[in-house]
Amino acid sequence: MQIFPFVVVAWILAVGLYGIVTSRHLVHQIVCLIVAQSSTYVLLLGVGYKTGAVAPYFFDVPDHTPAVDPVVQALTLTDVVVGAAVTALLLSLAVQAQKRFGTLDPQELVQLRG
Amino acid sequence: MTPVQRRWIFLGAIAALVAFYLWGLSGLPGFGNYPGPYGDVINRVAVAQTNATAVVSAVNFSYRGFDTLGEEFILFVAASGVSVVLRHLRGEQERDDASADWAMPRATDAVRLAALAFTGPIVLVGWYLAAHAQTTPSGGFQGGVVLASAFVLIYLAGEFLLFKRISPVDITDAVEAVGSGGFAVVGLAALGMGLAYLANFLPRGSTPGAVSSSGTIALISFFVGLEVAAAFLLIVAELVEQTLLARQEAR
Amino acid sequence: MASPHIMAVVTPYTVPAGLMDVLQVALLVLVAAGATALVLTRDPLRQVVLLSVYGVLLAVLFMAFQAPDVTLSALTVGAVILPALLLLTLAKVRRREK
Amino acid sequence: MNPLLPLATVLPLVVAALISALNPLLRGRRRLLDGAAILASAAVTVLLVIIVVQVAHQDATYWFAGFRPHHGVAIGIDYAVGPLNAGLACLAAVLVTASMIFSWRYFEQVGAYFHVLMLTFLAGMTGFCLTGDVFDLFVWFELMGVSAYALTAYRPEERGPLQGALNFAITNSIGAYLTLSGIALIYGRTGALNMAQIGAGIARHRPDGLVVVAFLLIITGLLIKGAIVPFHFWLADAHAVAPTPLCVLLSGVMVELGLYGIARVYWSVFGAALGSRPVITNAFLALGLLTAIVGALFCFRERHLKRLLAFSTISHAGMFLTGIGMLTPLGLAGAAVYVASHALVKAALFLCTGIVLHRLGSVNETWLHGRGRALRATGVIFTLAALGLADLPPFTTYLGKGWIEDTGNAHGMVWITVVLIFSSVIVGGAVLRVAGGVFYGLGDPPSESIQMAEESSEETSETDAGKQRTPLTMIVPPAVLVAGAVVTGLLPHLGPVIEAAAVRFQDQPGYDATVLSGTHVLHPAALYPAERAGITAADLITGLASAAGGLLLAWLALYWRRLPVLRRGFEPGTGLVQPIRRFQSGVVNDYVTWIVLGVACLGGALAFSIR
Repeated sequence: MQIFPFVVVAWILAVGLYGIVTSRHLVHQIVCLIVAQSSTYVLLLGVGYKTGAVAPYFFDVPDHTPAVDPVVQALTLTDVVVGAAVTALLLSLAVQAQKRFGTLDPQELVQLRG
Repeated sequence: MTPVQRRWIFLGAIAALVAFYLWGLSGLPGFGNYPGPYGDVINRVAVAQTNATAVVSAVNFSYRGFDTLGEEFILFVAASGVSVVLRHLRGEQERDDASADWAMPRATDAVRLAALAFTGPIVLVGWYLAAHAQTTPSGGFQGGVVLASAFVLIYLAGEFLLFKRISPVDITDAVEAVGSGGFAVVGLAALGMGLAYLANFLPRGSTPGAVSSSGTIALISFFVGLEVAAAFLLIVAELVEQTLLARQEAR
Repeated sequence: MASPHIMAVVTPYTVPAGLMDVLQVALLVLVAAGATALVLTRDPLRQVVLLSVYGVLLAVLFMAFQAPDVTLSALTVGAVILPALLLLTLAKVRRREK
Repeated sequence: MNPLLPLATVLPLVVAALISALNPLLRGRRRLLDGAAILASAAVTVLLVIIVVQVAHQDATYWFAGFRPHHGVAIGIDYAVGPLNAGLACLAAVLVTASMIFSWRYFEQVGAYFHVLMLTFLAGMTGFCLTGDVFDLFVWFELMGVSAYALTAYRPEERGPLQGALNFAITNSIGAYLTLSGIALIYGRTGALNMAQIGAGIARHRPDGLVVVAFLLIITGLLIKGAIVPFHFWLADAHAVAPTPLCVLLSGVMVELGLYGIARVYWSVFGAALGSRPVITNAFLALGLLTAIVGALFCFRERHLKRLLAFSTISHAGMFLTGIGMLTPLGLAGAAVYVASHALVKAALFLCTGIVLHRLGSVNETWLHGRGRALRATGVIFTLAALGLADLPPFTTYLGKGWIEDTGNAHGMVWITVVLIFSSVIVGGAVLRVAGGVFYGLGDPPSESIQMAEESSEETSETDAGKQRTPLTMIVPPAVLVAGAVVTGLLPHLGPVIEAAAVRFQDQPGYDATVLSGTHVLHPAALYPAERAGITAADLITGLASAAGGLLLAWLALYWRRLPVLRRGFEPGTGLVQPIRRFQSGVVNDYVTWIVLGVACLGGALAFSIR
């Protein structure tokens, strides 16, 4: 149990990157990017977890109850928003790409080569 | 590279990368053993310092409020970016497309009724969440997203014209700017009083956990809620825009 | 602030440690499987449905990690907003693909 | 605490929000809109100049919301400002101002989005430069990134910008997530996000796997932003198609900000733990020199002006990384001066290209051959800037490169000088060839190949009206920037001041003391003995040699048809670079593969030597 959550983190990242590299459809590729990013959520919350501790809300528990790390939760919230923002922008680019290129296969979205 | 070459190069590289990553991850103290000190110090002092019982909100809107400011502007920029990218689609004639059948059939009356029936309660929930950042698990961000999804429901219900009337782009734009700009200005107000940027200059109330407690935390949460709801609404509206035009013509 | 000795009587509801472990492991396995399935699904429309499921799985996992705030965000963003945006995109894209 | 520090980031954000909120009222009042945006960026420039002067002798720290650290534990976010990072932020503000003036009434048909995005871009850059917190660094990195993606796709009705923006956004997002993974790792060990506090936390032990992996993951995102081979592919795709004012910022500062991030993360966080091991220097030098050579070769064979300049930026990014990778004060000082002077001349080159595009409607060198004769002033400025790029004294570029070479020579690495001069000659030759061919009609008109003809038809004009003349607002900014590249070299005591700043930047205990306990170290101890930073004969000679080599190469490139011996070597597309050309495939899947491969190789190298 000590390392298992982090193995899952590495797995999610690897799977997401695999999807991006092998993708033949831009929308699929964007979803894979979301997957790769979700590994950071699990990692952040994983490192801040404390066994047996409560959530960091002191509304109905005494003030000094051991609680898990609130900072990583705040960071994850920021991360979620950033991910949603980037995804929205990428999706709008995909809509335009479909219109201008007539395809969403990244291998055919090629305009200029070195 | 051909897809096959790429796949093999990638598989070799990712195996090495995962091994390397795991080497790093194995150096962590182990799941469930967060070592501190950051989170522990915050948990100890946050309630007394801010009168907010939801420590995550205190971190988001006070201790690390500056991060959240950047985050709100990322969302703001993304909404502007979506408008930039999609604006050329607007006005371009797509009459021939309007007749083609595509993946969003007209909703049945039952779906429309259900969706509309849910809209009211969802707006209420969104408002509740945005107003309780400082007490329970909630906050401007979650509330804003829920509010935006209420409008998406209106769209699902097929009430496009209503959707359009509720979210004319100009007004939503302005609301979004007020949300993100308001956040930045709350920080400036502190600066104007000779305090540090984003310092909590409002009275924090006497009871931790009351809706009126925690000073600027609640205020910032409100602005974040505005910004988030408007930004997602704008993004959805930009994506829907064309659909609206197509449907109107079909009627 | 309520005085500590009164508050101490209220014991917060906690899941027994062993059960929590099992729950977390199960959820982690489900999330890993969900991510894999999501990537291996090549049809974007099916992916949207799966993404919604994945969003819910992540949200439940975050619940088990004692992060209710993130749970709410993961639910609203991962299971509602992102799938909605994807659906709208696909609606536009597919229309032209025909 | 100095209230100017947060304003450098917040002011552009507030103005951006204000413009956006008043958008309906501003419609049809372009002058007001342009004026507000220019004023805001100029104000930020002035602000940052004041800050640079204030921190010249003593670093400043700003704690947001007033949460100061207690007993070495930071609970808030800080700005840690010294002369180098404030200077870089100032450079960004200068370039934003110049591009804003250049684009005065530039994009006629659209609303305020351009101004809003430029201002948020500026805010992201200043935040990235000034912050002393690793997660805050990530946030501003992303704000900068998202603004740049959106601006790249500013003309979404064309294919190039879409493809460029997509490749840019996908590769850089992956980089950002890898960086964030590294941040999470190091947080899991130290429970800190403040750079000084993390550094103090990991300095006590030998570096283990976690520290090495976190370091590499964090700098991966920055290497991608910094366009270091093999993470550089996105850059040419994006720069070639972005609107000219944005190209100025992407090439002039954003790439360099990525490299600054590496320097910051190394010296404020990981330096003490990793120590100055040969493997770190070697890895940086290998990446830097490879990038310098690859960028130069690609640059020379390019006929698309913006792509040519983009590849020259890659080559220079490699030279900057070489300077940073030496890990000496003189190397860092050289890189800093080189970055500043390169930014000024590169911005001028891009702006002149923008004028060419505005007047002649093309950026294809073959098509443009001899057609720029009428643009006299533009031609003069372009040529001067090209000479500056070729490191001709008195352009300050020669000083920056000279110092990097000096420190290399002092450590027995003469081959660094050889590689740097080689890259400079090729890049300078390419840009001077353009200057001679386009603006003076020198050389034989090149034959039109089919591919080139296709490319020239792709680029359509960015501007709408008034193509018959060059407005003053377009020609003045590049002229001022080129003059600036000379003037900066004439500043008194430039060498000692910059080197002192570099020593302070590298003094990690001093940085920790300033940030965590608010005490100031007046005489920081240098990691390496300070070398004499000044104008030496060697600097002048290598600078002159590079420029002379560049001129000779340009002459050869223009007149090669008369020299039968050279006929094969210079034909575009058949030269040396043909085999490596297919790496730049334009397919984002490939680019991501190279990123993963690059990280794996670097990781392997670090793992086996630091273990």
